[in-house]
Amino acid sequence: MVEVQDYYYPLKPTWCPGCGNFGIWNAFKSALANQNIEPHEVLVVSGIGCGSKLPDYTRVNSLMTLHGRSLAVATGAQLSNHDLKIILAHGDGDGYSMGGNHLIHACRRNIDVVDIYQNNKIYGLTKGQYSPTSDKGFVTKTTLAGSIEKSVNPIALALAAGATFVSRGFAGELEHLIWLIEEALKHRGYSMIDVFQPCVTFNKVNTYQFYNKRVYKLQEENEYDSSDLGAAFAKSQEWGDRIPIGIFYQKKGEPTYQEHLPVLENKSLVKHGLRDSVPEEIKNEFM
Amino acid sequence: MVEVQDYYYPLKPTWCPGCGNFGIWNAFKSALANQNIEPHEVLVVSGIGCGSKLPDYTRVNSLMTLHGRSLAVATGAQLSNHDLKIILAHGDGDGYSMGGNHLIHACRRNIDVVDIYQNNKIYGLTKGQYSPTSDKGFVTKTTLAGSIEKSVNPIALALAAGATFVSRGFAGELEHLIWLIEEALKHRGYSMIDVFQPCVTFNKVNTYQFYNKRVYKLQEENEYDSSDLGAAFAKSQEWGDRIPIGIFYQKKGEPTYQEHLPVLENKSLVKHGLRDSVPEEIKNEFM
Amino acid sequence: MSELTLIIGGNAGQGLESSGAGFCKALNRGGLHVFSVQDNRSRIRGGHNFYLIKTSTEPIVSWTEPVHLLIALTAETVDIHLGKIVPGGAVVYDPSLEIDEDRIKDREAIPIPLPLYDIAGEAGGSKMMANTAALGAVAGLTNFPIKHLLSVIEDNFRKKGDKVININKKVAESAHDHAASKFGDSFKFNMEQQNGAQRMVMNGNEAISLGALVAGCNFVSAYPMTPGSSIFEWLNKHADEYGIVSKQAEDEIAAVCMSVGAAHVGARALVPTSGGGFSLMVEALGLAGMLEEPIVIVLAQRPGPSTSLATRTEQADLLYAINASQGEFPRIVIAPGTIEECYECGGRALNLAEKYQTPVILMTDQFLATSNRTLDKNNIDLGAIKIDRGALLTDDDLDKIDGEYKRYKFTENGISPRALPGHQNAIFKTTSDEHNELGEIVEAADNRIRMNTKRMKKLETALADMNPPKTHGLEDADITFVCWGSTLAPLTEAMNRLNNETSNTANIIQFIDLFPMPVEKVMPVLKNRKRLITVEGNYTAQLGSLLQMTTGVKIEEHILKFDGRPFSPEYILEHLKKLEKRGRNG
Amino acid sequence: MSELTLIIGGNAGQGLESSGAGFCKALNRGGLHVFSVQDNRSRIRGGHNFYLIKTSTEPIVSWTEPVHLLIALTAETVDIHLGKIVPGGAVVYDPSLEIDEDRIKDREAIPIPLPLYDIAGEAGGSKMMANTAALGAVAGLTNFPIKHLLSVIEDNFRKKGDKVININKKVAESAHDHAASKFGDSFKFNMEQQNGAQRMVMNGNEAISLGALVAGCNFVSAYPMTPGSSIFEWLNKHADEYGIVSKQAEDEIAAVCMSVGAAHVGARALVPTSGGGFSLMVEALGLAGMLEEPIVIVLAQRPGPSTSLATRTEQADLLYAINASQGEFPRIVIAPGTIEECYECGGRALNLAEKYQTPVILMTDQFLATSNRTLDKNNIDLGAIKIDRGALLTDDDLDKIDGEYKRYKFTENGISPRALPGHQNAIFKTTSDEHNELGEIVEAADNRIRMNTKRMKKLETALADMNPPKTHGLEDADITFVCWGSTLAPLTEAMNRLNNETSNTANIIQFIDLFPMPVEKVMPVLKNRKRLITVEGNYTAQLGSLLQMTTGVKIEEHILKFDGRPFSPEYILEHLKKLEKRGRNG
Ligand SMILES: Cc1ncc(C[n+]2csc(CCOP(=O)(O)OP(=O)(O)O)c2C)c(N)n1
Ligand SMILES: Cc1ncc(C[n+]2csc(CCOP(=O)(O)OP(=O)(O)O)c2C)c(N)n1
Ligand code: SF4
Ligand code: SF4
Ligand SMILES: [Mg+2]
Ligand SMILES: [Mg+2]
Repeated sequence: MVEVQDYYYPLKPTWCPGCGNFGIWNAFKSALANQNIEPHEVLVVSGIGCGSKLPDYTRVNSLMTLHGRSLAVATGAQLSNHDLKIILAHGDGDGYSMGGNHLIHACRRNIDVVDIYQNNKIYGLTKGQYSPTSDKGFVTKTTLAGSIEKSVNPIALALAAGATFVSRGFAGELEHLIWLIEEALKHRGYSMIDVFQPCVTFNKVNTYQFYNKRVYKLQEENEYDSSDLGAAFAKSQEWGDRIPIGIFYQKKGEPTYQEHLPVLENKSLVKHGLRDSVPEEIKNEFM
Repeated sequence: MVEVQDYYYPLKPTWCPGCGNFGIWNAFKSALANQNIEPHEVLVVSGIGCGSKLPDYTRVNSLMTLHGRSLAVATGAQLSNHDLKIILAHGDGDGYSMGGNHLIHACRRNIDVVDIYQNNKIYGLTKGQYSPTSDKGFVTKTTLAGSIEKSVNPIALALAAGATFVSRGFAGELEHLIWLIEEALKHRGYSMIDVFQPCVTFNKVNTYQFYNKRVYKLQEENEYDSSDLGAAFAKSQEWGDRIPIGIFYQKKGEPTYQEHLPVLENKSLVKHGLRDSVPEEIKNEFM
Repeated sequence: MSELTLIIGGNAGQGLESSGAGFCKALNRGGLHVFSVQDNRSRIRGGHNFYLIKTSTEPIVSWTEPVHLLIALTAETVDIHLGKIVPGGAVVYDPSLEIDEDRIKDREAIPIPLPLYDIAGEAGGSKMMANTAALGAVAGLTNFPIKHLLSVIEDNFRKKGDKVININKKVAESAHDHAASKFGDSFKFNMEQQNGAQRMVMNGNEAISLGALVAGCNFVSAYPMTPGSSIFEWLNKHADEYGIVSKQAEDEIAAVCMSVGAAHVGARALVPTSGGGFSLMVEALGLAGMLEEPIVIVLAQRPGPSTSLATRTEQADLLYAINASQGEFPRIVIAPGTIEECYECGGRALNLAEKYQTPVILMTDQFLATSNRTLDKNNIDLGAIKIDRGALLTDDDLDKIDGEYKRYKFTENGISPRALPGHQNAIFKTTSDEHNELGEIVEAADNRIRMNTKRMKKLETALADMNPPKTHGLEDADITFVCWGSTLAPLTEAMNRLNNETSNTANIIQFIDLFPMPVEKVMPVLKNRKRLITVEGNYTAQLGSLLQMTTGVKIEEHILKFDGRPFSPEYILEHLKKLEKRGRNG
Repeated sequence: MSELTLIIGGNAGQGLESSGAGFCKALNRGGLHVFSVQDNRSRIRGGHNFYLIKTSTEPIVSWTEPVHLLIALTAETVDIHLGKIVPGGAVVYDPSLEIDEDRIKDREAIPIPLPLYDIAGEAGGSKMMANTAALGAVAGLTNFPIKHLLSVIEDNFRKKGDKVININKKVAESAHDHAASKFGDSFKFNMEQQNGAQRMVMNGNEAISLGALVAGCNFVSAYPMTPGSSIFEWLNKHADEYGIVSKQAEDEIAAVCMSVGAAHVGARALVPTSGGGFSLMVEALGLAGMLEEPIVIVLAQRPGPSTSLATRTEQADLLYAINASQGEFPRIVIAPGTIEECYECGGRALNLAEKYQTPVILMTDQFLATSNRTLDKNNIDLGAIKIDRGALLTDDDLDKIDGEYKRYKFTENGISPRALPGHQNAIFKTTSDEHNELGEIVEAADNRIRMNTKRMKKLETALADMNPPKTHGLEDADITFVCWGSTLAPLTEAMNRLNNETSNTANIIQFIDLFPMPVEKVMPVLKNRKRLITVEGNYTAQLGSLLQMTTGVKIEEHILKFDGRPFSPEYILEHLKKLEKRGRNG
């Protein structure tokens, strides 16, 4: 049995006290322990940002990459060693601004990773510029008169891009978030978890309180059917007094990208070892 | 009165005979003439690809940029001189693969441009690799056993990203395409026109015949309401024996990005000229 | 002359940056000179940050290492900086930190426990105001008139309302009185008010921004990246007032592409960034070169490779900037060394870009970008930057044009008269493919040769505008230091000290204009030197390599630094000694 | 020895590329040597393209300009190439082109009107098969056994089925007979079957792909870009058979990032591209440098800046490749000059990357990448490439590890034993931020100095693997040409001709290993030369600059070319004369 303690690493997070990243971090460790996944089986790929430091504080294999590029790096790692459990942790700027294109393509390829977005609707690490998920009117150091852009809707985007697991959590709803991450870990294929992550330092609007008042759980709605794409899209548009969290959409049984590749049928690429020779016949091709 | 002939330029297109780009090109010129827009008022921004050569053969101001980057370049041009009518012409590889991120962000910013995608579901200029819109199973020189990726759905993507005008045309339906481009020209804000463009050389599946058999016009359906986002999303998923073309979604009256900027209220940026002096008082800020 | 160096140290998240900058302003209002260094970690909370201010009654050349007054907001601050305290210096701290006084006394310094948190609390303020208390205490200890601090508080908190202003003022005053009455006598270093010329306090990024503003910059696009982004933020803040379109983009690729589009239609566009962002811009850098669009990229360097030390300083992107992007095309690379030069280059870059219709890269680094210095109000001459739009055709010109307009006309000097799109007489094409004079795609070999040569010709033409390196100190010296960028300040101080010991020991050659290298102007300056040493913030002595490549002069000795921290005069002198030792021993 | 140069010219879209490559193969099967040049426009239809094949009974050093047989599929072909026809040569064309025979006769060449379209039509083929007819005719005219052409047709059209094969064969045979009977006697140049050693025909990209395959490459990711992509296509085609994961990415950023991820978990990853794609990769190039991941980027150069001449050749990215990405980190840059060297370097690059745990850039250009040449079967030794995974820890090693595993252990030579993620005893961190031996983010100055130095140390260590430049020709000569990459072939032919006129006039120094430059090995080769001339496919003589920067040797003379076309021996000799004239006149 894996324990949460197995994920303990002797480096203290540098997040601000009260930062939503603590909740995500705790949920992350609990979900992995609950799923009985051992730390050495996990590779956390992250970008650059406050949230992307998560693996620095956790006993896992980590690959902290570039701002916005973690999904592309993770794709290479996943296709080369699918025995690793690959989990991404990155911010809304990282994932939806710089990394928006990789997101679309990972969705439609159904790359088998769990992709956690630490969505604080702000650029934390660079000290408070607006982010693609900042709401219209949101005032930051680069939107002094309030943002004039419609915010990115990650749920709608992932649905449109063909993702097979599209969900949203909230750092203030720990049990729910643990459950979500576990469902994502169990899902075969690309699994997005957009997590509301209050940034106590730079985002004074989308606070714990803000979300506490508004979020409700999709899976507690009797009539909600998460296999219905149209319903999911409709729910993705809901934003106001009531904001849904949970699994918006899940399509089970869709083969993952790697399952399509004959080369990876029996074992992961790196388990094959490097070929030791190429037969002389290959030369015939050139003759 | 502007005539189609005003757009004549003495360079013959190098497209393959029968290429869908001819239809788009003709529709493009007719629509501009119909709208009484003069060639010198037009700036066509394109990327790199077969289709992106359109402005080389047309009497317009042109800015042929990099593969995938035309929307970003166009954004800079549009915000600096909104008296120009800025129209984009680029391929599915250019726009949805390399350029996918710029698309998402142009949509949500509602940048006031007409964005034409010459979607041939293939990489033409580089001679026949699969593109992001290639269908699953599609065989090309880089998908010898057929593509294993779900194709990008440009309509769904633009809807999810918040575009205010989302439409689809077909190079084989000239009158309809002219109408679409005119509607896009009239629309204030970001207008996407994804155009089915048969590539007679490298795509032997998505031919004129393929589309002729399948396309039907949304605006000829009595009950279709293009102001209904949910309906548009549902229609965007339709692909098979019947494929809709026309305006999927239009939201009128949404301010464009530039309309939000006080600086551009009275005239376009370049019309202001460069400031001739900065008052000495600015130094007080540093004292 | 009286000098004093002050450090406020504490954790990230304690607001040191704005306190430090505010105090620089207060000191300036008191007529003192300042030179500051900002040392931050790349995190929002925790971990040691500090802000160093050197202040003096006389102009300051550089920051220096010895510290007179240390304000410790954490115990770690004392551990880290105590070694630099001068005898008679003092350490200010809240008693709750439980600092061992003896350690301070051992260094012949004065422990000054002050209840900063209580003072803040009593005035109705939060813990975060310990900063303000500390600054008030500094004023009290050094006889610096508190009114200047109060006036800065008023200005800085204006937006937050009177209540915040008043609490902060109360905190500052109360700490001032407390410190003055209890410790004012024992601390001997003073920062008394000076009267005289009105000066400004500015950092490199502000000076570049101001230069660009004066030069007509009206388009700025960026993706946030330390230490480049404060240029974007400054221009963004002034956008409405001065008619600037400022756009935070989805990434740096978009930011630079937007600038290309903006420049194409006639805006004066600038894109500030740092190395990682610049890396995403290199494809479009070549695009601008090929389309002959005038854009300015400000490359504020930080340590590499990759993310590295995101909030620190380095000078390791020189050869990269000069060679970035595939193929060959003209570009201009300049690197100011002082705040005044930042202002000048901010304007000059926009002019050069438009004159040569090609990208200009203005290089700085975190040290120069964020370090605050006083400068004479008159040294920033708003009239001195004259807008030069080069061969830009006006509407009048175009009205009169006859025949076909050729955007890429072959000319002797490589510069083709430039129209903006929108005029009836000049409908024209531009393309990143090789093209003819009309901008039409053409693959013919002869056209390629002519068009490529035309573009490259601009590099030769631009030599006329490239200045020789500046020299500092007397003509002839035993040692000639060679530097570029921010290194100039500490190096000048080091040179002065050497020359104070023995006259004419050292002088300096400072490169601002780096590419195209004006070899004929450089050679007279470089040649006949007794001993050349480059002083650079990188591992491989890139300026040395560039000089060897372009001028053939090989510089054998280098003083290098690549730990993310700026040069200090002391570091340079110490490493000079090491070089000499090595030299003497063979 | 009998030699013949043949050009098939026509429009883009007429299938010249595959016909040309097929005919190279046929010639090889007939025991002849070939050296081909592919000249395409960046468009799918229209505009002149051609494929040149030089063939000989003896080994061929380079293509050369004079043409013996011109197959014109368009009238334009005649206009363009007629000037290069030798006396006694011939021009084959369909009468429908209405070529003026007298123009051909004026050049003492033979007009050969052949009803290529009719022949194709009569055999039941389409217009597109005029190609096949033309090749059949070539065989007929030159006495080349048609059976080799037929066997290639069989192989190439196998997938399209027997019907297509048979029609093509019939077209070829009928054209062969027609040409042989009507014009066989008048055309005097022959390409008769040779018997002897079995040879292969291969271009640079194929050779690199094969080398990489043999060296265990099992991951390739790319975004299509001429002329790099055919490496991706070759490996992709062989993916299932040889256990390769091949991924066409959404852009080059993703392609290179995927390779970093793949390398991190233990794959041998390669990313082919060209300049524009490389520009998008530079940020991640630095990432690989910082994480110490072994990746190989193949940079197949084409003209710049920006899109330029997308299907043509140039060598203008050398200094860019060496300096790309912010900050300083080790990288290795190598550039093969021959097909054999392409094979070797394809394997070597993967070994070097893994040995030094750092990115390797393998540079070629369109000319080398696409030019087909014969080579001895034994020259490609599948056993010669030995996989070297460097300090890679096996599971066994890790089972036995005691204590904490340090991914970035400080070592003398800078190389740290490398584990792959997944083992219980080695859970480890990697980050693009500066880090300590454990991979934890650390900002301390002393750690930064040590870790940066450790990384840079690998550049010194790698010098052991960097070879001195190769020399060609005799030790001592009046002129020493200096070159890199594809230029070697035409330059060798030029050298041979010079030496045939006057013995020992010229020799060649060819650089394959370019960075880190092994100066100590280079100096003995460069020094004491009478006259050095670089021959490079760029505007600014970049190899010259690199040598001056690294070795201090300044090369004053250059033969340059930047029109997108490859060097020919004739071009080199002509420009050598120009240099001499200039030299003589002062
Ligand atoms: C190419 C590049 N551009 C810019 C940056 C600077 N940068 C670091 S983190 C960050 C944004 C942080 O926002 P987000 O991704 O939302 O993460 P958060 O800090 O809010 O968790 C930026 C712009 C970078 N590291 N690389
Ligand atoms: C950065 C970069 N990568 C790759 C290329 C090569 N390239 C040119 S066009 C093209 C794709 C063409 O496909 P698409 O955009 O669909 O246009 P089409 O030719 O089909 O109209 C590619 C990959 C490039 N020009 N730049
Ligand atoms: S700045 Fe915001 S996101 Fe970053 S650590 Fe602090 S609270 Fe968390
Ligand atoms: S390759 Fe396809 S897209 Fe390109 S010109 Fe030919 S038909 Fe049109
Ligand atoms: Mg964020
Ligand atoms: Mg396409």
